[in-house]
Amino acid sequence: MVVGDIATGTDVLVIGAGPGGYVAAIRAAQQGLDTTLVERDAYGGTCLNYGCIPSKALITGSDLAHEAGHAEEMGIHADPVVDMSQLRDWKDGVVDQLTGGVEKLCKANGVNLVEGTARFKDENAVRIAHGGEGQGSETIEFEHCIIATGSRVIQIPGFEFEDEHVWSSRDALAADSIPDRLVVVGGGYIGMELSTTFAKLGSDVTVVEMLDDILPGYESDVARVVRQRAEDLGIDMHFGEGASSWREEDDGIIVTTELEGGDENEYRADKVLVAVGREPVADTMELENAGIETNERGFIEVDDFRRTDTENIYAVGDVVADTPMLAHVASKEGIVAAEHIAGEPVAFDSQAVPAAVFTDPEIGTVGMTEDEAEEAGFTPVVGQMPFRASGRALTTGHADGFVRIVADENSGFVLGAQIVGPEASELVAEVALAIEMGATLEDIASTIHTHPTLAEAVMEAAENALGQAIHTLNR
Amino acid sequence: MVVGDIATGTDVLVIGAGPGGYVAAIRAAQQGLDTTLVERDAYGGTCLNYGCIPSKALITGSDLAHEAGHAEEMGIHADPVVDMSQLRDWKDGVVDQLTGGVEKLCKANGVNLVEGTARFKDENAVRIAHGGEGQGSETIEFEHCIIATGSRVIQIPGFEFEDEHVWSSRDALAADSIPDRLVVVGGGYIGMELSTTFAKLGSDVTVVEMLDDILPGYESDVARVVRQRAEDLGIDMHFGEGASSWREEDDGIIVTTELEGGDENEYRADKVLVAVGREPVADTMELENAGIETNERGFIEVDDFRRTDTENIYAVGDVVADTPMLAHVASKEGIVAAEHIAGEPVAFDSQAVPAAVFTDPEIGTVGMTEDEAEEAGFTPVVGQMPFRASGRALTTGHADGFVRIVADENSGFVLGAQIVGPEASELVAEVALAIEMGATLEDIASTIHTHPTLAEAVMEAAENALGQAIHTLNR
Amino acid sequence: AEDDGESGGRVFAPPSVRRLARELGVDLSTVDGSGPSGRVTEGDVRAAAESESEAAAETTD
Ligand SMILES: Cc1cc2nc3c(=O)[nH]c(=O)nc-3n(C[C@H](O)[C@H](O)[C@H](O)COP(=O)(O)OP(=O)(O)OC[C@H]3O[C@@H](n4cnc5c(N)ncnc54)[C@H](O)[C@@H]3O)c2cc1C
Ligand SMILES: Cc1cc2nc3c(=O)[nH]c(=O)nc-3n(C[C@H](O)[C@H](O)[C@H](O)COP(=O)(O)OP(=O)(O)OC[C@H]3O[C@@H](n4cnc5c(N)ncnc54)[C@H](O)[C@@H]3O)c2cc1C
Repeated sequence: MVVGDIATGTDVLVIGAGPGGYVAAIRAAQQGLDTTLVERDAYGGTCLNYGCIPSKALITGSDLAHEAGHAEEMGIHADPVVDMSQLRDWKDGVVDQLTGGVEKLCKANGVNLVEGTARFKDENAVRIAHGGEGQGSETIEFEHCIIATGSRVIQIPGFEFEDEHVWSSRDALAADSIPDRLVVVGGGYIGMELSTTFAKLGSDVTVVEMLDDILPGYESDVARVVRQRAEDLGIDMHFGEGASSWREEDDGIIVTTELEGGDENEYRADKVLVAVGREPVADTMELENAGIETNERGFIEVDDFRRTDTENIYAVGDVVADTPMLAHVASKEGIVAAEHIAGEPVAFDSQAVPAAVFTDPEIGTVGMTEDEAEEAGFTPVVGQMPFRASGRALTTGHADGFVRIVADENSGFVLGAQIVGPEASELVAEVALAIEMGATLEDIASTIHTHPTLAEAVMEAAENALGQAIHTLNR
Repeated sequence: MVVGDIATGTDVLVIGAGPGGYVAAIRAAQQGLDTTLVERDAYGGTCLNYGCIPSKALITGSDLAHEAGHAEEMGIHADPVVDMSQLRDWKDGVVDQLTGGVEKLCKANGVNLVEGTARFKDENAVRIAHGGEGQGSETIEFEHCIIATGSRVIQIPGFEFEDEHVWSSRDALAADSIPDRLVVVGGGYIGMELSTTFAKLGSDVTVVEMLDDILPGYESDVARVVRQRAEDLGIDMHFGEGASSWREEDDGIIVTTELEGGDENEYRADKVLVAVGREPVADTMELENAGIETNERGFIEVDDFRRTDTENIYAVGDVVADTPMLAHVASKEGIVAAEHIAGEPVAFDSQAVPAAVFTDPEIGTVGMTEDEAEEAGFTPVVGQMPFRASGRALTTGHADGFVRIVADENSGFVLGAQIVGPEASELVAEVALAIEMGATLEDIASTIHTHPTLAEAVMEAAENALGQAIHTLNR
Repeated sequence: AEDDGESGGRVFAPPSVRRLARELGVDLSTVDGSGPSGRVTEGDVRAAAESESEAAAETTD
């Protein structure tokens, strides 16, 4: 429906083409709704262009180079040389293939694509400012809107990403040479993934973290496995220190940190990567014109259907309060919002939200920890299987870590899992399904698991919780 | 209970310490039964000593060496040299660790271990012939017995494994040098796993297969992905040919094959690996004394509880008719037999028996194919997701293959999956649980799957079957 | 609560059953689950929906 000369109309307007927005747009179009997707930068958003995908591609390259160079024990003798600009080109090729795919899928599903920045005029219209010169602007009127504007990296005082010595994760992922020395500020998952990557590529890596451990939010025995391996890789970790300033000196830079008592430390480096977290992007679209407020941390609050306070406007993904800032959460929320607009009986009612960290080894978690289960009123029972007792893990040469499964003792219902070890990111999938289905420990234990696989460790952990493990001693 | 001077007694006697027998023995002991395990060769049986474990260890080594040498596109330049005797030592170390573990676990659970060959005296006693000289024999009386004597490789006329030029899979896995030219007779899963391994280690490999495709039993579009990759690795495959003889010539051998019309082909090689299948080991224990007969193919027939015709004697694993000859099936059967003896309400009622092939790429299958679903009276609907549309697959550099999921159109119940691609052996675990739980396509599709993972492809395949895939076009 | 498919304030039911409950307007926390450990099944939800509409029919009678 054309509403005037300069204004067009659409059933569903989606702002932002990251994993929240493009998935919402495709699903809305699949539901028969006339759908328009506005993006000001690149299809696929942070995840495909500057996040999940490029980071995992570099991890693959750094893993292969490092492993091949350290497999004498297996009789493999190699001295791999990494051409970083070639590795970058390969990674860019992967990104291009996927972002091109997103654009094609949107079109194939009939989504109208608009390039530009969307700003609300009111509860039923946005103005789109086109990027290019003299491109002017247009107005789009909508019945429903889905905000999926994502997040951006947090900057800390004194560390300007414009400076060539200061890297954001995005800069690190675009590097075409390997710094000899890298200081990483922040030991969260993005900081640790990149520390591991560059350490394997040959950088001397120092991590500076304000708290007293890496990977805050993960249980200490889970983080410990990654921390141990990071140490073995030569990553130097300093806790209880915050980066306060940096200066150029000689050929490189010196990063100064502040300790609790007021003492200072200095670290020489060539680059400093600041990875202290991400903040919502809710300030690009004049939300107030649509009657939407953000909470004190800048996030948009939503209900079970991802509706904002303005009923016809939804929000999904990193910009939304209370759910973790993860691509698959964004996509799920996008689907819920789109289907709710179409009148489907959906809700964001996931019992199991998995998360992965692609360090060495990987971490995969889903559902509740033992403590969380206790707090939620369950009587938790846990079972564990160390990968060093797994035939498959030993044959891959990667046997650090464990699978832990948490269940309710009375009912047997599976409540969560914490996995650290090879392919942990994949192994949580089975447990996620178990939790959503209301499966019991016995259901997992009596399902045949292929030998030899890492997935057997999930079964063994369930059996261990039941006191009948074969390959570990029962508690 | 001691029954006499030379005879001892036990509640449960288990014959054979492979994945069928040792698991049965541990579980029987866990149920409080006095359990004795007899093994004439090595703890862990075929699987740990000459099968699953050593083959997967060599695959890891050959994969790493080959990948590192072929990653220029990723900017990784290396020219790995493989020291085969070192690789063999590493593999042997893995095997030793696991077989030692089996022995320890048996002891820790209170299983009595006896070395020797068991032969039935009657329905309630075996005589054990000890291996060592002058070790004599002893009689063990039992209430219940579990036969887990496994299988052995099939020999073909003219190809004696005693000859140093003729390899069984066991010989191939014990090799301490890499043959320049290898002829592999048989394109089944063991033949293809070993062909791929040696091709990656640098052998010129020729596969000779009687049928018209590799991997009989797998659907042709699944086999095709592996066949294509095998071709790319330079493996020369010949179909409709059976190996008839071989002779030494010059420094090597010549293998002669027979074609349908009576023509012959000759292939030069240094070794010939015969991998045409395995046959049950039911002839080592004088079964007839216990009143048990084998079927015409030499297998022992059993009921749902793994009982033979002699009620107190059970059989599990490769020696049993009708179930696939796989380690995890043997273990499951061992658990069922042990628990049934203990009076538990168990049965071998698995709806989903997964199987994996560790070729490049891997194959993982579980439950029914589309054709099998149709035959079973369902109205099958299938969904597919190619790995080249998976972000995770692209970032690993391995994007061949697909996930196919088969469900019943009316009820939505998941019936099976055929996966060929990276980590296919792990990915089937989720689908196996889905099938056992009676999950629907919607249950899998609405479970959040971590991004970026290969497991997302399972979700996408389910969505595709529902006509609402995001990352593929819906049929 | 033990063995009623509800513990820690959570009802144990597969995603497809939860969706069906929303579709039929059934409050899952009021449904007695007949599955293992009280897991709520599709049949439980359909039965609850039916008995609700019967009850509604009776009161309007
Ligand atoms: C280095 C790194 C690694 C990561 N790895 C993982 C991982 O492995 N797994 C995982 O799950 N998550 C990972 N993440 C997080 C993941 O990238 C985010 O959770 C995800 O991108 C959020 O999706 P979204 O759609 O909410 O927002 P985004 O992907 O941020 O997309 C928002 C889009 O909106 C556009 N936009 C903003 N405002 C406007 C406007 N007014 N008009 C038009 N367009 C606008 C932006 O240009 C952007 O393209 C990683 C992040 C980083 C930085
Ligand atoms: C190269 C190769 C690769 C394989 N890869 C896989 C794989 O990846 N996954 C998989 O699932 N399967 C695989 N298999 C198959 C797997 O090894 C078998 O399915 C499995 O070992 C069967 O277990 P079992 O306990 O029935 O018998 P076995 O493992 O064969 O054990 C039987 C044991 O019984 C002993 N025995 C026999 N007779 C007597 C007697 N009279 N007295 C005392 N002891 C006796 C034998 O010495 C032996 O140790 C592979 C096999 C081979 C050859």
